[in-house]
Amino acid sequence: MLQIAAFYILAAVALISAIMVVSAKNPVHSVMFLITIFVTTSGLFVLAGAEYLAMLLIVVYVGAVAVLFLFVVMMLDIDFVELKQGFMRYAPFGALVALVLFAMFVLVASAVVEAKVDPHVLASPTPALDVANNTQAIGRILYTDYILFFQLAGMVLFVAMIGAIVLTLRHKPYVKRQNVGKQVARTRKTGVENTKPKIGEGVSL
Amino acid sequence: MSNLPILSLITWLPTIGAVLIALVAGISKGSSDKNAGFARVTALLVSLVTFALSVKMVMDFNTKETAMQFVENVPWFGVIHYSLGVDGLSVLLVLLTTFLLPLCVIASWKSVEKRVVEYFIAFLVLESMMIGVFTATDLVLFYVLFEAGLIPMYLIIGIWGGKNRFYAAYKFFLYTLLGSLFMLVAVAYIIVKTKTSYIPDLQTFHFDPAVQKLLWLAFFASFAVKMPMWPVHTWLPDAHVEAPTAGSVILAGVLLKMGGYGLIRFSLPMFPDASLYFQPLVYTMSIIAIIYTSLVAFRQVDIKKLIAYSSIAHMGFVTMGIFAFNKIGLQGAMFQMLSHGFIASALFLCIGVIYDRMHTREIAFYGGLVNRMPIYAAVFMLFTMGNVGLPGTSGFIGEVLTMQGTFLDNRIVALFAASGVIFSAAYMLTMYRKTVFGPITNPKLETITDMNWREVLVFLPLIIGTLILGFKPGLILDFTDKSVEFLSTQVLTAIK
Amino acid sequence: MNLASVTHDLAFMTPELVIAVGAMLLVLMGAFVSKSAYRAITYLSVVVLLVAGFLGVQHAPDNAQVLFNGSYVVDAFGGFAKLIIALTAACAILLSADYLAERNLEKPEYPVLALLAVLGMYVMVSAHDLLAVYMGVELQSLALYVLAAYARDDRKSSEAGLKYFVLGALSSGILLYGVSLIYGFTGTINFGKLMTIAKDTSNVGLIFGMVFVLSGIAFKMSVAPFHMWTPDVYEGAPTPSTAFFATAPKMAAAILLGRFLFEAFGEVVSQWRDVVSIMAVLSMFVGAIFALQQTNMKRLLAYSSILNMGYAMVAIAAGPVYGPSALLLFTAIYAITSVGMFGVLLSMRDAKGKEITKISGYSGLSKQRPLLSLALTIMFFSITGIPPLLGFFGKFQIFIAAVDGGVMPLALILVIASVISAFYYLRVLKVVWFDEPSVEIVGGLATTKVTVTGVTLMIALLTPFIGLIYTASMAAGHFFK
Amino acid sequence: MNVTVETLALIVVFAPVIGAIIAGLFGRVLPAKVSMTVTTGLLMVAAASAITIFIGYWDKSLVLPDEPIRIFKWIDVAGFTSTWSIRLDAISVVMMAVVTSVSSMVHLYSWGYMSDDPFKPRFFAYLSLFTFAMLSLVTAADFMQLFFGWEGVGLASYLLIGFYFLKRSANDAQIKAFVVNRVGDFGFVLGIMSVYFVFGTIEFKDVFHAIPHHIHDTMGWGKLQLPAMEVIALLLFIGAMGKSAQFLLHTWLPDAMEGPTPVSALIHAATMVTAGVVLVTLCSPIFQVAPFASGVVTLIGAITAIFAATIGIAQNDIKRVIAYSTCSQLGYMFFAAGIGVYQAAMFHLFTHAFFKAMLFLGAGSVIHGLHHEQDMRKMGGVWKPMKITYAIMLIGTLAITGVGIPGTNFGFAGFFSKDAIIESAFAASSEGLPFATFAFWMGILAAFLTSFYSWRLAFMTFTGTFRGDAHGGHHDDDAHAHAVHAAHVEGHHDAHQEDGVAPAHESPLVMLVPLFILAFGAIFAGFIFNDAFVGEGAHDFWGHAIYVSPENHILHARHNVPEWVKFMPLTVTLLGLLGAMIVYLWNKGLGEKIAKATGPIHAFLYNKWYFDELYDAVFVKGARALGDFFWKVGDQKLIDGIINGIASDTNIISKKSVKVQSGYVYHYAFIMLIALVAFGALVLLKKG
Amino acid sequence: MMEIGLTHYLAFAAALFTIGVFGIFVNRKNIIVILMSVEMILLAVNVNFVAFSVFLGDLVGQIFAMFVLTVAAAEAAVVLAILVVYFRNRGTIAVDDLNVLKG
Repeated sequence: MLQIAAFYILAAVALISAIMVVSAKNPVHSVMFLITIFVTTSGLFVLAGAEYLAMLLIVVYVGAVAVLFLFVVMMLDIDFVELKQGFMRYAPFGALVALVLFAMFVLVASAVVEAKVDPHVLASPTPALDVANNTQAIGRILYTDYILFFQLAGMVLFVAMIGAIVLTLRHKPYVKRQNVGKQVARTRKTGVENTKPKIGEGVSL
Repeated sequence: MSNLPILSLITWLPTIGAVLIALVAGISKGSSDKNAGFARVTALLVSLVTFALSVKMVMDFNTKETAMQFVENVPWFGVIHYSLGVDGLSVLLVLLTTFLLPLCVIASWKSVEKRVVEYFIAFLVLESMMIGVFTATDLVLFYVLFEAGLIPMYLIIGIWGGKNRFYAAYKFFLYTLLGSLFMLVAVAYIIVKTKTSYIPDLQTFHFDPAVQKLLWLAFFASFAVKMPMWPVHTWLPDAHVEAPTAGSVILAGVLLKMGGYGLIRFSLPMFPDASLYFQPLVYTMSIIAIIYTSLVAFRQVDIKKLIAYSSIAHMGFVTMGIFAFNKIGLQGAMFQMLSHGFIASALFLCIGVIYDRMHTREIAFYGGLVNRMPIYAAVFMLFTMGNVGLPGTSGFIGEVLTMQGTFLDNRIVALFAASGVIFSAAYMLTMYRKTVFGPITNPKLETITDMNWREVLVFLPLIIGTLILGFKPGLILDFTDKSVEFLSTQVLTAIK
Repeated sequence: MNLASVTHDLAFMTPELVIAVGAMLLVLMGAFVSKSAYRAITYLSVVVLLVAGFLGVQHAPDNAQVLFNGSYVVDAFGGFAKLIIALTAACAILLSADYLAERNLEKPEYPVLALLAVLGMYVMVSAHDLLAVYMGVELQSLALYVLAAYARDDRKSSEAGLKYFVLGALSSGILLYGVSLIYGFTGTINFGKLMTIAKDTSNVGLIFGMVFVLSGIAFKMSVAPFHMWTPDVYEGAPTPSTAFFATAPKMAAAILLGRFLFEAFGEVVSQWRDVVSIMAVLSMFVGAIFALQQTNMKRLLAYSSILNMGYAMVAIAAGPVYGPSALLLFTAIYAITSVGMFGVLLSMRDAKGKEITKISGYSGLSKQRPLLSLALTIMFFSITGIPPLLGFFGKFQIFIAAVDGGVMPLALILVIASVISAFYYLRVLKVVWFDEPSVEIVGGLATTKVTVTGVTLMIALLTPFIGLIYTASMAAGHFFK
Repeated sequence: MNVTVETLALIVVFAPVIGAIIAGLFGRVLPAKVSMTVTTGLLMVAAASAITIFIGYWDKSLVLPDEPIRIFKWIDVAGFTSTWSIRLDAISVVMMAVVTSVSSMVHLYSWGYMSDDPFKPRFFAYLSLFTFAMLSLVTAADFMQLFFGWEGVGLASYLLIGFYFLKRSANDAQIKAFVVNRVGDFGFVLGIMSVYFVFGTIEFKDVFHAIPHHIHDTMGWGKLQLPAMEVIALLLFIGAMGKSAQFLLHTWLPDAMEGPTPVSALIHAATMVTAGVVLVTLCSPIFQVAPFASGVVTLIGAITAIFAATIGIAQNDIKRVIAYSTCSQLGYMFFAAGIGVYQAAMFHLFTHAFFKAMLFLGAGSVIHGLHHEQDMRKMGGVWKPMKITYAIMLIGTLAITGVGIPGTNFGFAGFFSKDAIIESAFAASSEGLPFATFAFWMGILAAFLTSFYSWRLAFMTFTGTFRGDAHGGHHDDDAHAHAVHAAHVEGHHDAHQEDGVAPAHESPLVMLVPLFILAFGAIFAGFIFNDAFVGEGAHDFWGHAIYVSPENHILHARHNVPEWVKFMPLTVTLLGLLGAMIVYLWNKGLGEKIAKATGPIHAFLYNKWYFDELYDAVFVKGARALGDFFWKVGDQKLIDGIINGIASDTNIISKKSVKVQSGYVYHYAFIMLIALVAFGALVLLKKG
Repeated sequence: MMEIGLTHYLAFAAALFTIGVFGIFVNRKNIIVILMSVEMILLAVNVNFVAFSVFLGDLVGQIFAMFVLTVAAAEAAVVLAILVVYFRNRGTIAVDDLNVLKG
């Protein structure tokens, strides 16, 4: 019973927050509501018994992604724009399409009851709780059966890293940076130069 | 010598010549005049050698044989082979092509001034494609070359054409492309069904009659556009008007023949039932072509357009003869194609002669040319009469045989077609009168000069050809005889 | 799964390893060697790709090898695609060198990102379960997003990147949703298992999920109606990036879609043929019709891309028996031609070195740069499908497949689309050959010349030897009986 | 003599063409005299050979070979075979003699007539070419070769009518001649095809032999089946109508007078226009089994005879009068053929060739003498300076009007042949042949009119006082000679200017000699050959060449017609003479008065029954309008309109639909989503 | 049915997904909200995966979800970098201004 109540409360909060994300005027608020969704969904995961993912959700999404969003929102210093006319014009039709989509999803989801899955098909059946808990079970297969994807995930992050750097890193020409090598390599010869400028000519630096 | 792949040689020699010109012109950054001279001479030599080779091939050709001769066969990809061969239906069309090309080169000697190198490259490449169409004995190879000719022709019309050349080039290209693509679908179907693309094998394959109809239509779409038949003919006048003289010669002399050749080579033997089924359609279109375009030709103010429309009418006789399904009709169609290759080419060259001098093709501009150009007037008269179908010229034999062939099959159609003899006389002679006879009224014509030796040289073989074929049609008919007989019996047995 | 089997499996993945390791080494090289190393890195990445492409073919076993618990498959089908992907990607990278250098964008990250994208594509073409599909697609896409926005001081470039991302992420979401449904309704994400399940049970969730996945991949392939990003991104992205987008990723996505539909749902063709056919028709329509209005060469080529992917969809609609080889042959030829066309595009520079993207800027090209215009002409005729150029054979094979696979109506629509598209290709050629020059065109740089020449010669001269490619594609396309 | 008839025949046929080739190809480089000598000489040789054959055949000293002389194979496709041959039979022998002798005379005459022309070699080449074509026509052994000659003479006629190429009217006339002839050819070609269709061959001999097997054949299309023989005969007759300028297809002949006068004499009087008669005669085996078609021939022939004669009386152009006369005489020949007396038709053809050629050449002499004046209203009193010509013309007039004494063998050539026809017509009408009675009465009426207009011509031209102006006489009608002539005229002729006497001069000897020779023919041809052609010797003479069905005895029956019938032609001829004398000799100006009094009728006749106007309105304008319609509406509006319309519609669709690509991310996303929903719905619905 | 079943989770995910999608195409304010919508979509997918995984008794779903999570994080990094670049160029991140490229 508690389970049921928890589910409905969490789900409701998550969905309301979702709507708020979309409709909030202030993007900062949107981010906050987004965090709410993550947290509540995390709760739902726990409810379902996927505690490792629940944890991961908090860590990755709330800890990294949402903060990143917040950071960018703050950095870009965006005006809070009002909802434009267009919204109201397209919203009804958009809502209709969304509703149809939702209805189809639900229709399909309801068919899941009839779907019978042959247990032999399963690639990585969940081990019994006494053998390994959720985290352990995932750990066992993640680095063995799914090693390829683990590596690929690394490559994805690698791309993200390079991408983010290449897009945002700027070598500003006027900023003086310390160049250790250059400093160490400096000798007397290169350090001092004697010139004898004639009158009125000056020295070029 | 018998191992010499003579057909490949004839087919690809022009391309090799084109590559040679391209390389030399590309390497030498020298004066463009020098390159132009080199291009002209090379093009002439190459086309002459090709002609000589094809003459040799024709000499060696065995007219008693129905099978393909000089066969070459190399696997290409999948079931498709690079296979060449000629029989009575194609051997003379090859000769016609190689015969016309040197004339085109000479005719373009001075009249093409810009981008000379490219011009001759385009022409030689085009020659290869055209010869290839007639020598290919593989359906896909045929298609490839059939359509490949579009590229050089598009450029020839587009670059060296007249004022409205873009429209004409587009129209030419898109019309023909649409037609050919339908054919390509059919080709694909045939290959899928038969697992072969060797034409002689395909001709013995029997398709389901219902399927035949669709395939026939697809092939017909392509050939009808190429012929061109009414109502898909409107690209031709535009293309002719805009094309340079030699382009028109090739267009009328060879390219149009591809359609007729295709009908004879593919539509009839491969889809005999459908051919029979669609016979009324073809008849109708042919008759409309003959009468309608003749009447339209009657009203033209541009000489080239007039001749272009007249070409359509003459091709109407070809289609009609082909679909008479008897030997006389088919022989007539073959003859008409070759004869039209001579006469129409010559007429376009005639127009080229005065166009080079005056740069206009308005009939109204001219008048009284005979006063200044008696030789020209005589030559022009000969081909005018050839086009009218006067006995003694080759034009007559084709017309009368196609009509006779049709008459045996269908009296009414022949009746309508025969009216074409009246119309063609009316519009050709009126045009001739307006341009050649009468006093010179346009002061610009006062100083026009008669044909020079180079131009006479171009016409001489055409004159001889037209007359000799008019008196000895057997020269052609003997070549086509066996193949046509084979074809007509094959078709007739298939229908029955 | 033990270490031994991992080693065994990895042996088949040499090409992927070469790329991954190569990319990482080149990043290091870029970080520690001076800026002048950019060119060296570019050329090295080309070498890496060529090696990977060669190995991709070399290591393609006669019988398909399924690796990593069925997640990954190495076979001739993929091997063929990998070769073409590597080749065209190498060309695209080569094309970028001078262009980026001229605009002060010569950072070693560019070739590295391209390499990583190619790695993603390799995963895509070899994917044998949906997780591999997702990871491959994401690896590729992420790199491409960055490449689109690569000219970071260019407003259009960043807009392109952003648009590409937003829509790409949406499509990823769609794809993922589909994957989750498939997974939930069958309990597996493996293609092999899916095939047996799909054959036996016809499950709403499964088919629904399949359509979602199909739509997600269609987006990557820029098939209508999921094509909307294509013209905008093509136009906005730096031209070398566009060249890259238009070639290898298209091939990879097409092959992926083919594999997904043929291998996982090959037994239930009727379930997806309608959708694929509609997509094909829409793509052909959009590619042919929308392109008529374009004045920008890059946008034109974008629509051309959509059109050609529509043709590829016809090959897919032909079904698993007849489609694969046609798909391979067609997309391969398309990719090669496409990279050549972009080579020409990158050669179009005015006296100040500014690139010319307007079609009107091409006027009189033939007078100024006859060879370049000849190359462009050959490529355009090839992509129109005019024999004897290479493009014809791809199209011809699609016709064959369409007839064999019983989707004749699509072939007829293809005919009409071809004619309409011929119109706009000819329009460009008209400008090139028939118009008078308006601006001085100085032509290309060394790397573009190499690429353009190579591709042109290939298109023009490969015809007598088409049998080689044809046989290869036929052999590679026979992975499914 | 060792020379065989074959050799002679070869000489006859090919001598002219050699001349034509030499003069045609080298005329520009050789001196004009060389071309003229060569062509004329060769024709003389041909004429001599032809006459040798003719005389030999006539006096039976020479046997004609049964088989045609085969020269080379022309067309040979599946039994559609035509071999170039020289067929030797009565018809061809007669025709060869007529053609070569008239032609050689005309060649000779042209030395004088064309002396001022700068293009003499061309003229002679054309003449010889024509002769060759005509000979190949009359000696053809099959329909195709016949058609070759048929078209060949058409070509030569075309070239010669337009010989004065600077003259617009000549150019129009040549086209008219060719095109109208083509209308006839349209029928002829179809006729040949029908022959092949029915008989499977186009060789005369084989066809005629096979006729008994095919009498009841039918041909046609679908349900519409007609008797084959009738169809063939009618179609061939259409061809004959065109060439022989019969009613409905006659309009070209008067216009053809634009050509130089020798041409009119040769082509448009003596030879080419008779080709139709030759054709019908040659095909007598077919016509004899095609009664309906023969009836049509009779009808058309009779109508032509009277129709052309009525027009003839109202014309003022001297050549046109003779042209209509020709037309009318051809009508006689046709109705003779129609009622089955082919012999009489051929006879009239034969005699007509002489006197009509002579009339034309005489008229040419007058025209030449008057510096190319052709309007009779501007002539008069020409007899004084041109006495020889006057005499010749009188002989011609007597010959054409058929003066002779019935019941005896005295008369001019026309007397024998024309009376034979008219009597046959009467005999045929009593046999009940269709239209024979009509033909008879029309023949009588036409004879009256012939006499009237012939004498009118003679009186208007030669008697009275000169009505033309001294200098204005020569006019632009001879365009070549125009410039050349100017000096000529000024230099020579002002001298003999007298009041009321034409400023003319007698023609040179080279023009008169042919006239004498022809006059001889005009006087004696009928007398000499009457027996052989239509008399008791006819059967032997014609042999197999003319087939007459066993029931047909008209040729004999004509001897038994009532006396009044025999005298009728002479009577009306004399009446005509009387009428002409009243109007043109004794009452000067009566002609104009009558013309005024009968206003509309005269206008109707003068304007040739308005046929030109009618044809122009219907066919020429019709073709133009139709051509314009097809071109501007069919091609440009409809076909190109549809195509350009598709192109522009595509463009419009493109313009509209490209707006979808709005650049807004949310639009793109939305479209993706709609597509997704649609695809989802599709599969869901399919699942049910 | 008082038990919380698979369908509940699926319905929740579907709703979340729909809202995310709705957020993308009705949003006219700024691009960041669109990006957040994308994150919501991915979260919805993850809910699906986890739910299926748990109810099937199969770990693949959770593994998948984990990778989705990882990729989502990487994507976020990249896209925010692009967004920053874009903002530097344009000075705005309004969705309506993102339409220089069109046609």
